[in-house]
Amino acid sequence: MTAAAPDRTGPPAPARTAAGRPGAGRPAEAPVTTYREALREGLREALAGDERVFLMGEDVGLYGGAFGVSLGLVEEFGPERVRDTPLSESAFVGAGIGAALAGMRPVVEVMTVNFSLLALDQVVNNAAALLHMSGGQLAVPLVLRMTTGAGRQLAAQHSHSLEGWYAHIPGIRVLAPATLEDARHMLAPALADPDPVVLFEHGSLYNASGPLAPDAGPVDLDSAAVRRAGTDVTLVTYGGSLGKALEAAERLSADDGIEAEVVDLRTLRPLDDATVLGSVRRTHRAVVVDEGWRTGGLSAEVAARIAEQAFYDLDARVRRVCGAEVPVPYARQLEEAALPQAAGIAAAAREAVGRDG
Amino acid sequence: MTAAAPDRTGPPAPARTAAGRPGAGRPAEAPVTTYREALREGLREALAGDERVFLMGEDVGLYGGAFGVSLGLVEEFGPERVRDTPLSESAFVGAGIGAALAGMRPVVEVMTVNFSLLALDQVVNNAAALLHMSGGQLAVPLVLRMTTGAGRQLAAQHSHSLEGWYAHIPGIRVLAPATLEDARHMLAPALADPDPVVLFEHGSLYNASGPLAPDAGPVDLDSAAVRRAGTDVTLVTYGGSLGKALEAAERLSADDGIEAEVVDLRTLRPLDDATVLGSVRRTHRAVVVDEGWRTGGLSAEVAARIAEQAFYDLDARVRRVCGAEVPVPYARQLEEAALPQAAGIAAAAREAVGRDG
Amino acid sequence: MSPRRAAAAAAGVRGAAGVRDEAVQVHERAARGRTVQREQGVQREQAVQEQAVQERAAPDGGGGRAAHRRDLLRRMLLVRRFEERCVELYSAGEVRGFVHLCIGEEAVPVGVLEALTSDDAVVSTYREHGHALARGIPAESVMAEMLGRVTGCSRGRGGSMHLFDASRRFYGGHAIVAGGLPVAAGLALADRMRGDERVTCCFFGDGAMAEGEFHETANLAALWGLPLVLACENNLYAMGTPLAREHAVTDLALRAASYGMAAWPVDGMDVLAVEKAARRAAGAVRAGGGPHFLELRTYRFRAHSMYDPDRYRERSEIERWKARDPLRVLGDRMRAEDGFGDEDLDALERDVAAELDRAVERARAAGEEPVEDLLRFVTGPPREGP
Amino acid sequence: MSPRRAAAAAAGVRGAAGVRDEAVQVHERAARGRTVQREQGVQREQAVQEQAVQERAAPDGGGGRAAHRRDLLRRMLLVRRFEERCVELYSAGEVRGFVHLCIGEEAVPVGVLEALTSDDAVVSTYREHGHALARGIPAESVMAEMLGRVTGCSRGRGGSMHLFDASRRFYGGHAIVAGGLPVAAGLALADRMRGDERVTCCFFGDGAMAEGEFHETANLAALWGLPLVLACENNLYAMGTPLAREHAVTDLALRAASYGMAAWPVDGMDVLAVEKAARRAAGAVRAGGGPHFLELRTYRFRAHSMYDPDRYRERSEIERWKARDPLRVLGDRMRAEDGFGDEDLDALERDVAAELDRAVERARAAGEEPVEDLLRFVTGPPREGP
Ligand SMILES: Cc1ncc(C[n+]2csc(CCOP(=O)(O)OP(=O)(O)O)c2C)c(N)n1
Ligand SMILES: Cc1ncc(C[n+]2csc(CCOP(=O)(O)OP(=O)(O)O)c2C)c(N)n1
Ligand SMILES: [Mg+2]
Ligand SMILES: [Mg+2]
Repeated sequence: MTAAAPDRTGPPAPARTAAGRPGAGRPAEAPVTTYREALREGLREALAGDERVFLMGEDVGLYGGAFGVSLGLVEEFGPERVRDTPLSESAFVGAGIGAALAGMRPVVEVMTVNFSLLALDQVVNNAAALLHMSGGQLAVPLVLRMTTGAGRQLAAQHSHSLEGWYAHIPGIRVLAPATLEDARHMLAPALADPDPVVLFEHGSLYNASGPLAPDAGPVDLDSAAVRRAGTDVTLVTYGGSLGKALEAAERLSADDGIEAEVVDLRTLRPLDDATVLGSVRRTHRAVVVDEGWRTGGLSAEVAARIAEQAFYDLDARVRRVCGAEVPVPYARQLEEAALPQAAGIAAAAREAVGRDG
Repeated sequence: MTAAAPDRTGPPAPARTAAGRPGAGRPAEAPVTTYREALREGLREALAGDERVFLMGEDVGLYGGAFGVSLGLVEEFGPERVRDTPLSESAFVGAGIGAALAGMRPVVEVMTVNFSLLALDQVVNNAAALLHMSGGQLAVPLVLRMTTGAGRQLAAQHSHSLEGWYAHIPGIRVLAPATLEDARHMLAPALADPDPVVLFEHGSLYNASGPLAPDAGPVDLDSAAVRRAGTDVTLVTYGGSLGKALEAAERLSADDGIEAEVVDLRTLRPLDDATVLGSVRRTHRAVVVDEGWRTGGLSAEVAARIAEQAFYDLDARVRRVCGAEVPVPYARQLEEAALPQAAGIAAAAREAVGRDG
Repeated sequence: MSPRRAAAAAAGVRGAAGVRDEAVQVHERAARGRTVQREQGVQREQAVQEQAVQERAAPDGGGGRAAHRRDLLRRMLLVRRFEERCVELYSAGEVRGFVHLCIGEEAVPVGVLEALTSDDAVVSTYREHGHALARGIPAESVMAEMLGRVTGCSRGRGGSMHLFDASRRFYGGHAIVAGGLPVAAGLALADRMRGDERVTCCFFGDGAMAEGEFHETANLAALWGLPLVLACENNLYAMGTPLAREHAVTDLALRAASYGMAAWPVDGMDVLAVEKAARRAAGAVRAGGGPHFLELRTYRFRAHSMYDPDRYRERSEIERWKARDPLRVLGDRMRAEDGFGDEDLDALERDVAAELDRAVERARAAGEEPVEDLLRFVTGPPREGP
Repeated sequence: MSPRRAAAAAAGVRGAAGVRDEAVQVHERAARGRTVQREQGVQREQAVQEQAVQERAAPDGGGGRAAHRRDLLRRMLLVRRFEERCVELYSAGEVRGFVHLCIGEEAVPVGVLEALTSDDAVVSTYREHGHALARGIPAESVMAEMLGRVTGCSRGRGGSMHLFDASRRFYGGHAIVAGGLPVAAGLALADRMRGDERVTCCFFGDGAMAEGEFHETANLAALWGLPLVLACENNLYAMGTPLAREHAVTDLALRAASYGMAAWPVDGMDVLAVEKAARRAAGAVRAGGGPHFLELRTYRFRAHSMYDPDRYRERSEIERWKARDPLRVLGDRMRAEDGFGDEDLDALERDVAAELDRAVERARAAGEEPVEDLLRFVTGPPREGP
């Protein structure tokens, strides 16, 4: 695992998620934007800056993408470089791999991670394997974007969080932007990466808005980010759950005087152990929050690593707050109950702190 | 998680894996068979006993199945019930789902778990989800069989161990027979299960031979099995790694006087926590052995559960011995290095015991 | 792009287009040949089927015919008004999630499902309110599902995209495009293996035909002679992508016929034409004729889903198709041939409105699945014995 | 099964088969129509291409022609003898894993790849020794890979099924059936976008055409006019499954043409016919004609893989095809037309044997990748700077 860069273990910058919680000390004139627009700006910059870059996927053109991320780009860059595909996930993801092999820098959009299962063979058996299988000859600099997550009553076939599966695959990098800055500035380093990069956009964040830090530069893809400093317990999370974890942290602070440190994994593969463990070694307690199903999910890996590497630093067992193990149901109350919520996260943190272990 | 049946927590039966290590006390006249034949016998019994059962997959007929499991069955039951399919994993797995919905009891063979990615959408979004999405109306009593694992120099696209992914999916049951008895007697209860069942056959076990216990009955699918009793450390494993774990246990006993208890998970979903934790609470030390990639694999879940539920019983951190995070390479020495081996398992166990934590 | 490359690319486009056009033309000529052949075959088949159609459609002569048509009109009206209610309830925040309307396409579900018996099976898409209602699932039960109630046909777990009714052999409600096709093949396979003379009908869109699962299923069905009606709702768009940017060959019946199955296009705005074609296909399938493919040419008047601002097509195109509104097409015919009048339509409208008022009211009054039951039905009831 | 059901099932089979036959017949008639059309188109194209073929094949008249044929024969011989060595080495336990031989099919790799330039790209299957050698990857490099040596063309990581050579634009070596097709489309797309006049050639089998990925790729390629040669090696079997139990319509060129691309069958046992067809296809593709499909009718003389006891076909069928052994077909022609004699063949054999001796010897002598480098190449070299 990559060693922690010094600035990550020092005192963290003020917290701010895409959910629109402006941090202290930002200049008031920072332009207000949305997660969706931030992603679009990143795409626009990439398309404008490198003629090898093109965007490809179902309805990325005139329709603007299923979730409107690429709206307007086809008008700007034309239908060759903002390329609508037929409904054929395996073929166009595979075509992205081939184009990358040939020296292009394709950004392929699969509408949601649910549909990406149709293309998973191409990701596992080609994108992730070709470099190694060929003895180092074939690099696949592909960026694959997809929506993940629940929270909009879209029911089982549109609500899964399967990014943990992608994080299991050697040979690829997996990203989950949770803030406006990460949404805006993760694409450039992703495109510069020599390996396939899978980028998960949480569906419930697209409308999140707030000021975008004007000084934010390319994201360091090797580093998790401490989004809130704290001393009593570490909440480890990413993507669509970051806002909930921060909300839980505020509640804990206000109601219980518990100061939670919130770590945003940001890069799901390779995991930045140093930042996570650095925090846990200070707080001695950890709660992992992950919208995916608990059994065999990413939370299991994070919990296992903490237990393995910080075994003697832990004052309480690691807790996991995850999605219920159920195909996400449509009805509002059922869906809510199926997902991690701030109250549940806070309760788990309280338990962890309450036990003196 | 299902409570442990009493006979599982008591003194274990003598160990014997498909790798052909006859246990003490077996009657000498127990017929000698192979893992392959045991699987075939199970299929034959199912086909003969229930006219709703049929076997379907690529070359399951005259060819006898890619690994010879169904050899001779088409001659016995005809091409309607031992049904060759075109190369179209998604369609024939989906057809199995449909046939199950209609009251049949299909056994669908996908040649290897690698190719099953092409059908994963059908498993996740249909087989596993239909019962819940339909509010309890649509049961899918499908059995899906596939080969998994490495060890035969088949290189990356034929060697993955992705059963951990299947174990992540709510709504299905996942089995991994590691012994001749389990190979012979898991199919009947799998077919009786109301839910989709995925059955993983480890490719390196097909030729394993030994006497088949004549008194073995249908396997209790809710229970892990203690394959070797021990007091000093628990080795948790399944499938193709069981033989290696047992070998490691013998070495530990002979060379170091360390008595390892070996738990064969057998059912990968739902996991039988009671048996695993019962053992760990006695030995206070655990090593999880899993041929799959370490990060985000099944081993992470097992390790996380142990750390969560036996936190105060552990005398050392849980260790994992896993497949290296690499597309499994062809060359002998590289493949060997990529897989868990008895020596590595023994070393991890020694470390766990050596630390007094 | 360098000037040389740009020129080459432009040349490539023209060249490719030229050759493609030629290949398509060759194919279209072949298609015409095939159509003639098909028509001959179809006409033979038709003689057998026609009688059955006549019998059912007009059990008591002209009066029966008029009643049958009124029945079809009422059902299409029910679908239309049901979906209009959904729009209202969606605006009010009572219906949530993704909602796909079939307004404009009602002749397809009503006409096709009229041709099936209650023993037959149906597999559908996320645009399935019409299929569910035409299959006879009570509006109340579907509406309750839209509202996420425990009385919904999927107990509130499915919502708009996942309607189910096992008692009516309505197997969903699939929101992975083309994902229902293999399942439908399996339902048909079971009947085929048991010798049950039942038909499985699978609905899917023009866009779905580009997916690998369509290909695999079509080949499997044709190879095994499965009793399957493949009902393609060609509404000319897959979300915002028009047919010509989705398929290299846009004659979808021809594409299907290339798998060796009977296939033909149908005017999907004329419910009587749809019913007739569906009876013909279902009859042939039931008689052991293997899979049949219907390309039901239709059009959605509304956007793809509630989220879709519908930027990708001309208003004038929509207006042209609205002139062939299936309700109007049938209504006009009934006015001309059956003496159907404004007051008859008003009566139907009132009747439908009352049914929907009741459906919404009861659905609203119904309870929600308790949160404690979240995990119920993830797995089936535990097995008996040890 | 009840007697009623059994009878119904039997009737279903007959019925289905009858109708299927009819549909296929309709299609075949259409195909004949199409073939005529195609032939006309092809003849036009041919006039343009023929000249190029002549020029290359016979730069110096008859002598050049003979030399070209000798060259083709030598290459086929190299493939054949290479694989025979593999069998020996496999028996000796030096080659491991799955090994799929193309013995009997050599005219396909040698003929097709003769038509490509070094700038073109090739994507292949697990049955790719012939493609790799015909592409010009040195036998030593391929042999070293078979033996898992660090000097192998994939550094020993790939083995028989995963041969790669980026310098020769040989992109593998894919063992997921049909998995190389989308990748090939992407390689072609890159050329198309950049205006590079290069061709990508993708090999795959008859069985692969049943996979969804074939369908998706064929549609994409035809829709976008990609510069792709789809080279289908129809050897009549997918493992043990004969064509007729794999595909509802067994005319694979017809199936491909249904996507709107030019497609025709080729005698895959005649390397000259293969070369000619491939030149025609590659030429048309290069000129912007969009994807072209070749159905290369061939046969494997050996079992599917070393594990296959080959129980599913008649010895007599194999013998019939052996009478058309591509080495013999070309050799006979050379004897008849070029004065090629036994001593010429012996010379070639000696030459090839020497090359292979050297290849095996050097491969054996080469080192193994050290175990410490297991994780090398899992990811690319780290990016520079933060
Ligand atoms: C596999 C998959 N890819 C993409 C989507 C997103 N999506 C939903 S509907 C649709 C268009 C389908 O078009 P068509 O099959 O013509 O049906 P229509 O909506 O026109 O009825 C798309 C792309 C999906 N649900 N599943
Ligand atoms: C997706 C997938 N399914 C199954 C297999 C196992 N398999 C390997 S080769 C083969 C037959 C392929 O037949 P064909 O495409 O005709 O090629 P051939 O082997 O005849 O050259 C099968 C079923 C595989 N490798 N990949
Ligand atoms: Mg459509
Ligand atoms: Mg073949």
